[in-house]
Amino acid sequence: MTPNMFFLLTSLLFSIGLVGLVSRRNLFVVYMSVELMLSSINLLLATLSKILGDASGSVIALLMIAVIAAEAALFLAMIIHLYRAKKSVDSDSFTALKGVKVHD
Amino acid sequence: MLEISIFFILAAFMLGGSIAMITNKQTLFSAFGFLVAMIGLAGMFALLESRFLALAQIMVSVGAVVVLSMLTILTINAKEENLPKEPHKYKWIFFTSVLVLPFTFLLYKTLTLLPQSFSTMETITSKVVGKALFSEWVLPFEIISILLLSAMVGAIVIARKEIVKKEEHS
Amino acid sequence: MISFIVLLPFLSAALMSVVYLSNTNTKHYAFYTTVGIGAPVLSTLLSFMTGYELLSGSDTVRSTLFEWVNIGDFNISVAFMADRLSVVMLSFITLIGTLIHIYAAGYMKDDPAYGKFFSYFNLFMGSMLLLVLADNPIMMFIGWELVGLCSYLLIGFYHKESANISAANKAFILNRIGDFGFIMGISLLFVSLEGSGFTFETIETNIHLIDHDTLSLIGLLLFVGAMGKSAQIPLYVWLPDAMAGPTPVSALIHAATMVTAGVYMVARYSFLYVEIPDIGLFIASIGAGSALFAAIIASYQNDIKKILAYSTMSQLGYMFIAVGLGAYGSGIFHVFTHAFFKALLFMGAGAVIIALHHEQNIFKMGGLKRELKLVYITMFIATLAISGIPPFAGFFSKDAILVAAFASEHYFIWGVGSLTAMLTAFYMFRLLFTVFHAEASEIKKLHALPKSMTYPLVFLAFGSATAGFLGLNAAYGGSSWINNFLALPESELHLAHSTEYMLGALNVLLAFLGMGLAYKMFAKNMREVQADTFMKKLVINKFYIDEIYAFFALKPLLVLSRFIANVIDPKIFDGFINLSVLGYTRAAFLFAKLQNSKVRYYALYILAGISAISYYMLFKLGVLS
Amino acid sequence: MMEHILTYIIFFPLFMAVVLGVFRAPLKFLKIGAMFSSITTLLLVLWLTYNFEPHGAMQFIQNLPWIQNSGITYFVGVDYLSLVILVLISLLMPPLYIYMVHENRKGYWYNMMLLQTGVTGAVLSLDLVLFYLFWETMLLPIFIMIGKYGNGKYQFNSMKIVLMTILGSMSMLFSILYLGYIYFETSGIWSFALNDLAGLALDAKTSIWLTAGFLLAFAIKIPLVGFHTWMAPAYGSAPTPTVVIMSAIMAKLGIYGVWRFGYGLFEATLSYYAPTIIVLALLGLLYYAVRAVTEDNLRKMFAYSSGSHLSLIALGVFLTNIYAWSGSLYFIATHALASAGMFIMIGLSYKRFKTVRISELGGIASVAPKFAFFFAFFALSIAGLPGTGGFVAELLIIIGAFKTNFWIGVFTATTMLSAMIYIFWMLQRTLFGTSTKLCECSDLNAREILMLLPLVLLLLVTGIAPSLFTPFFETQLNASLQDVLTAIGGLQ
Amino acid sequence: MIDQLLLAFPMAIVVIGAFVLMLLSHSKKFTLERLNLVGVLFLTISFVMQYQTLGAHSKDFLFEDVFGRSFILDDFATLFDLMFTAGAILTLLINNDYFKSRRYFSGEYFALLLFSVFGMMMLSHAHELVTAFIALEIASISVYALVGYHKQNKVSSEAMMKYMVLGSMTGAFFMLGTALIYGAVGSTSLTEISAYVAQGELHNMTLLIVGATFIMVTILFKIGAVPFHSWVVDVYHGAPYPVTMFMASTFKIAIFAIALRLYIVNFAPINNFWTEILQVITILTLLGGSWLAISQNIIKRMLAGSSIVHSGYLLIAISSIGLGSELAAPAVMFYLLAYFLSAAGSFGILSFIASQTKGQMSYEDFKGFAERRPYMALFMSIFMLSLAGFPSTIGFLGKFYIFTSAIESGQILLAGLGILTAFISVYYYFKLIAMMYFYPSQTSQEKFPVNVSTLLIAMMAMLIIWGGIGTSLIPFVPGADGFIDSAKQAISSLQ
Repeated sequence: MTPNMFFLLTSLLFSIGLVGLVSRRNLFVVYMSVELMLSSINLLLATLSKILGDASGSVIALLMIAVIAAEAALFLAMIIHLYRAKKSVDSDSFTALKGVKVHD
Repeated sequence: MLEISIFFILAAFMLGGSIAMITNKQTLFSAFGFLVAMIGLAGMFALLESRFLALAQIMVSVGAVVVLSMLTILTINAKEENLPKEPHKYKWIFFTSVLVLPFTFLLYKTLTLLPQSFSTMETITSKVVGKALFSEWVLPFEIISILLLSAMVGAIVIARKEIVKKEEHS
Repeated sequence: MISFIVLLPFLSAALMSVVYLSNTNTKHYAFYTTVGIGAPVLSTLLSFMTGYELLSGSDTVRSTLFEWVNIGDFNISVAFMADRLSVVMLSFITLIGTLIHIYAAGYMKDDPAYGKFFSYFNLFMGSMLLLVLADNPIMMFIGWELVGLCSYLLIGFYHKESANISAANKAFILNRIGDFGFIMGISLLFVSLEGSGFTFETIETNIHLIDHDTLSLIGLLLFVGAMGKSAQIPLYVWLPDAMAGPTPVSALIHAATMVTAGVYMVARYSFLYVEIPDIGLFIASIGAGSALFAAIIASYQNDIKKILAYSTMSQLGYMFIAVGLGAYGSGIFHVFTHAFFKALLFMGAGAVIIALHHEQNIFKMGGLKRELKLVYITMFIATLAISGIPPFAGFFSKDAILVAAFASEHYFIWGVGSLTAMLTAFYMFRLLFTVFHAEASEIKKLHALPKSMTYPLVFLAFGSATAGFLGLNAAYGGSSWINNFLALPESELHLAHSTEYMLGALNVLLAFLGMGLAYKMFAKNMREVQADTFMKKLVINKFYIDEIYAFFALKPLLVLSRFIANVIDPKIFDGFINLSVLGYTRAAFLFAKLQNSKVRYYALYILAGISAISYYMLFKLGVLS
Repeated sequence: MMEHILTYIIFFPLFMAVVLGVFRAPLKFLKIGAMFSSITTLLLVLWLTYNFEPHGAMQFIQNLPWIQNSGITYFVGVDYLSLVILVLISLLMPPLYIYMVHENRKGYWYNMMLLQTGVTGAVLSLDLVLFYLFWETMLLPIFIMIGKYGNGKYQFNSMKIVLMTILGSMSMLFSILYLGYIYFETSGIWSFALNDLAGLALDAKTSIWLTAGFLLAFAIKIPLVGFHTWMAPAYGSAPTPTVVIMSAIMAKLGIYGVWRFGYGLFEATLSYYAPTIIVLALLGLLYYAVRAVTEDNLRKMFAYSSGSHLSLIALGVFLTNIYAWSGSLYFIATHALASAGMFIMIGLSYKRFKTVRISELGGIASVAPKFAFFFAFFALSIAGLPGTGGFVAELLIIIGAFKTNFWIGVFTATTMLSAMIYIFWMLQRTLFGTSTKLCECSDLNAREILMLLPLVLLLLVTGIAPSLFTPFFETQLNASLQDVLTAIGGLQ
Repeated sequence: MIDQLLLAFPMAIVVIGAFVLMLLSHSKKFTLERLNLVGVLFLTISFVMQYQTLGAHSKDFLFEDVFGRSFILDDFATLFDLMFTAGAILTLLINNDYFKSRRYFSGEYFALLLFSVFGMMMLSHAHELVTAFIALEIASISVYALVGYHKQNKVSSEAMMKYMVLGSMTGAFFMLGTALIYGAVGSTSLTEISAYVAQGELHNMTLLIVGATFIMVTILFKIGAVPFHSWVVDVYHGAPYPVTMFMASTFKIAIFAIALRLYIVNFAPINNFWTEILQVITILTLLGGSWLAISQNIIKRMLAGSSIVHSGYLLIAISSIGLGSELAAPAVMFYLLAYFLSAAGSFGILSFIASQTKGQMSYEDFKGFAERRPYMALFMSIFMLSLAGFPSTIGFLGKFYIFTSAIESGQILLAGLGILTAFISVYYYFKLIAMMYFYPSQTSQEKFPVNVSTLLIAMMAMLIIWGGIGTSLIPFVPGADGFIDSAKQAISSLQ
């Protein structure tokens, strides 16, 4: 068990989160992708904490969990609100903001 | 050796869960994937001997956040036809995966520059964490509360139903 | 004193124009007549006084008014100089000018814009006097230009007819083409002589400083100016059209002023032209060509004033033959005599026109011998003078020119000159016979002529008859007084008296030949020329020169102008700007199209950015290696 | 008084405008106030001219720190060059206000006052940033005047003139900043004062680029051929008072800029561009003239005419000899007077006949002789008739051109011809002949003659006795010419 | 202790204000107007107290014994705090009419706004990356909620969604960067990082550099640099006017607080590493911003597009800092101030107009505005001129400093491009002026309403002029020089 394995995992998880966020239209998946990205940073922080033998990393990760929770709250509230308004969780269905007339 | 096998199992679960999360059409299945990944993460924390963190992960992330998400999903109970039809989903996933590669590679390569051994320090216990939290991390800890508060206010404002129902332009 | 010769007409012009503009509706006939004629009369008196001063010995009379401009070596003063040449010019300009003024007072009596006319007239006189009396080329040029302007104003005097204005424009623009050459000549002269003063006197002193080639160029360019002003080929086309103005204007332009300015200018620069005989020859050839060409056209014209116009051009050709061959005295002499009879001819023609209620076609006149006796007699004298019948003025001056041509061994030019002399007699008598002798097709009631129109005729008839004696040369028992008085740098000509007599006789013979021809053809019955053959058609239509000019000069200009307006400006210059603007807005449009309102695309752009940055970092940090 | 006089001259109109605007003056007071400001300024300028030392360099200097951190100063002064334009501006304003007397739109008056301040400031400022400020500021009233009170496609044209001009001034701004920075680098302090920056030693390449920055601004303002497409539309659309200022003053500021800043800062480098500009100017001389021939809109025709003559002036500036220079300087003044008069006449003709199209006019001379006289007088002075100032100027430039090069001389001399053709043809079609449309109209009244008379008289005086004016600039002009020649000589 | 508390008080009062507003928001007695006044009251107290301490501090660590070195108090932060509080006060006061005209506003709005201000202030004071991140999150999350505040309007919700998705996405990079830096340095305190950077060499700082680059991604996103710009136009458009105004004028500045601190102080020895990236992004930002701005028809969107261009100008100066320009850092500060005034003013007018009328405001809606409301049109013109960088406005001086700093650092082409885009910006700003002045009005002139909003707008217009031409000749009113001095002082307090 070497740190590199953790690092690889972190990198992959973060990237998967990124991929999910960009490529999916379902807002729930987008939300979970964000959470996954943030969580993968937690993994990194914990690994670093372990490598450096310093508690700070863990503390930061702890704080991050709170941040994740805060974001989650707002995100979920938003999804509920959006679904209520439009009966859809498809991000592509929210395209009212158009300035120029783009010929489709 | 045991640690390594545990790691691989956990990693497999996490990766599988997260891939399932981003590929599944059904939201609930995605959420299950996410749940698996989160639990895996808690396991990883434990593996890294961050017990407090593992516990917090289980309690907050899994117990609160993920469950809350699933509850929301169930509450909304988006029907099949309300879910987005994503005809080019895999194309998109493939394309973005290619696009994300330099980043992944950079991140990984950079991280490998770190020391390749774990310190021999004792387990990061809640005591250590608590000490650190209330010594040098007291300011972030304090303002986290404000963050949570503002997020709460925001969430309430956004999610509550309005009494006034009148379409207005901004 | 001599400044007042110039200033008086200018001042009276200014005074009259202010009065005219402030009361356009009322007609102060007496005021305009007094002021308008008073100023030239005073000028005349002053110029005769100046002439007297010169006769009594002094070389030049000078007067400097004020410094005009002084920049670097360009020190020009508003200064006047009367030397012998200018005094000769002055004498007949003022005298004949005054007579024309008096004539005009009768001729223009009923015109509502009487004041305006006199204002222009005085301005014209003043400008011409400025031209003649200028002591430096710049002042001369100013006079030169103002003369052109006045001719414009006067030719276009009846401005309700658009054709008249076209004629005026044509006159002015062709003059301006000449001026274009003239100013180049002056500038080049100045630049070549920079630093050594710029009056005629200093130029004469320093002329040797300029190398021959430059001098030739200067001479040529100056002559381009003369071509325009004196209506020589190829810039003559304005002259016939200039007849659109009132007849006194034609008289003034053609007899005493304006057109002679070119000859005067060449004579003024005689010190320059004697250095460049090849340019002189060119001038003479142009003169000869113009003389013949105009005579041919004149023979086929119907309009009384146009015939006279072409005759002017023809006579000017003679003058240029003279000055071109270096016989400056003879040239100026012909200018002098020509002024009398040409003024007389025009004023007579004007009288006829007025009498016939503005009829100008000679073939619609006829039989006026009895009704307009005075006019007939005076015009007859003038015709004899212009045809070169001795002892009238034209004979001596024309003879002197032809003798000079013969003596300088340019026989071809001489031959052309002689031929033209015959043609001159022919077309002039054609006019005379048709107007006065031939049977009128219908009897008209004539308009009465005021006295102010007839008395000047008498005076001029006297001048036409006798002015030639001033320049009687040795062969005819005189002493070429005018040549000696002028004392211009003549080229030396030696010709035996017998040869001169032979030449003179030949001229007279040719003149009588032309006269006889005219008598035979036109004295009894009037036959308007029919354009039946190609050659006749060509001549009657003045060789289509106007049309050729229009096609090769005017048309391309308009086409080019429209081309710029419709193609170059909007398509190329604006086109370039519009294209860049279009390119930018197109880019903007495409970029804004990326903004398709879908959040995952936005995320994709961010991801692409991150990806690019990562890629860059990988290389930059050498992590890959 | 003495040391602040330039400040008063610059800011008095603006001050009046602000005072009138703040108190929301009624129209009558607004008119009186504007007139008062213009006359006061004129008196101040006359007093200044009276006290002006003809042989001295920069005078009435006022140099105050403004934005000290960047060394931007309020630095104004007047010398022969600025005096010419200063006098012109202050001279033109009262006639313009007389012209506008029945104008009831308040914006007109405010904008004209602002315009006067902008133009005056640009002429008098000796600090580059200050100059830039005024250079841009004078654009605003033009923008509003064309866009609000213009005619034709005025909104578009107004935008076009502003954008094209600002493109130029932006490039100039870049050069200004760069120069300022170089000064900072060499001396350690910031300064944008002209006399500080003039002494900078620049390497050739930098200097060439910086000069290009300035020249672009001036070329657009003049405008030289290729930079001119804003000109005719803007002139065509602008209301008369604006177009007078544009043609009489603003276009000249391009020339002024070349002189003051071009020769002031890059005397040697300018010779690098001289051949190009001379070719452009000669081209412009003919190009605009030919273009004007078939133009039907009088305003546009005289816009092109203006372009043609400004090309000539620009040509004179780039021919470094005293004749061409004096000619150009003289032409600045006389062309300003003539074109101001001409555009006022066009405005008056619009007021009377409701058209500026040549094809719709005709026979004015028969119905309104006074009008015709003034109209023809100004047209002929534009054409450079002897007796008017334009002739003197053209003559000097032609001589200067011949001094430089025979062929340049030949092309320059075509100005004798080019203007004639369109002007005389135009006169033929407007003043003369008969027109069925103009049955009756009033001739010029006393007020209108009063506003035109000063211009006429000045044109005559400048034409008849130029020696009254030449002493004001000859010495200094010669001195700066020598500087330039030395600098060019040093380059070779 | 007491004095330290006193120094922390300006920040505390803001968060206290937020609590109070939150509590009061459900009381029937408190109408929106009163809540607004309460918010302004708290902010004003904070503003006044900070103004007094301006110029007195450089590198003081507040409660060093408790907080460690994670809370810094220097003039730099104080100046930013002043701008935040001023921005918030202006937002609240100018939009007073707007709040009254829209019924969806409630007490929480003010609480969230104050939370957000608190987050920004924290951000400018943060001397530790995790604190900074959390502060950023506080500000962001409050603003997310504010953007979506008009819930009946689908564009508002949509804007919130976009902002939140993209904001969270890039926010993660901040934390990722922090983690990397933590891995390299072993601490997230800026003091430690500075020490690490100072003694290390470039080649063994890969981790730190990559981490800092990730942090930069977040910063670039928040300021709307291309290609992280795509949210700007939509979110500015979708958000209610007061929020747009707040974001454009205040939130954007807050990002520069942390960016400048990191860039000028902590990464100073290595900050030329990013020069090339920044230059490319600057070019893209300038061009892309102007492309976006010229293709818009709705004023709000145009201003959003142009705000991207303004970020581009700021980026020019930032990369100049990396190339060792002395002038660049004050230039950024000054430009921020200039932009703050101009943007707040223009959005203020928009919201003022919106409070009177309904509907989107496009260029066409401004036809005849000058006749209808001459004063408002005048002020709007001043704001537009300032944004366009017309001389005699503060915007000109801002550009002046930016471009000189670019020239100083040898980025001639970038300066040239900046000037070119400034030229293009003239088009879309002048187009608005043209619309206002060139067309006749359909309705008659309206009376100039004298109230807090309009007076403040007038004051800002005058401030812009005064900042552009004001001289130091008149005592007490320092004009342009005073602003620059403050900017320089703030920057010097960093070192």
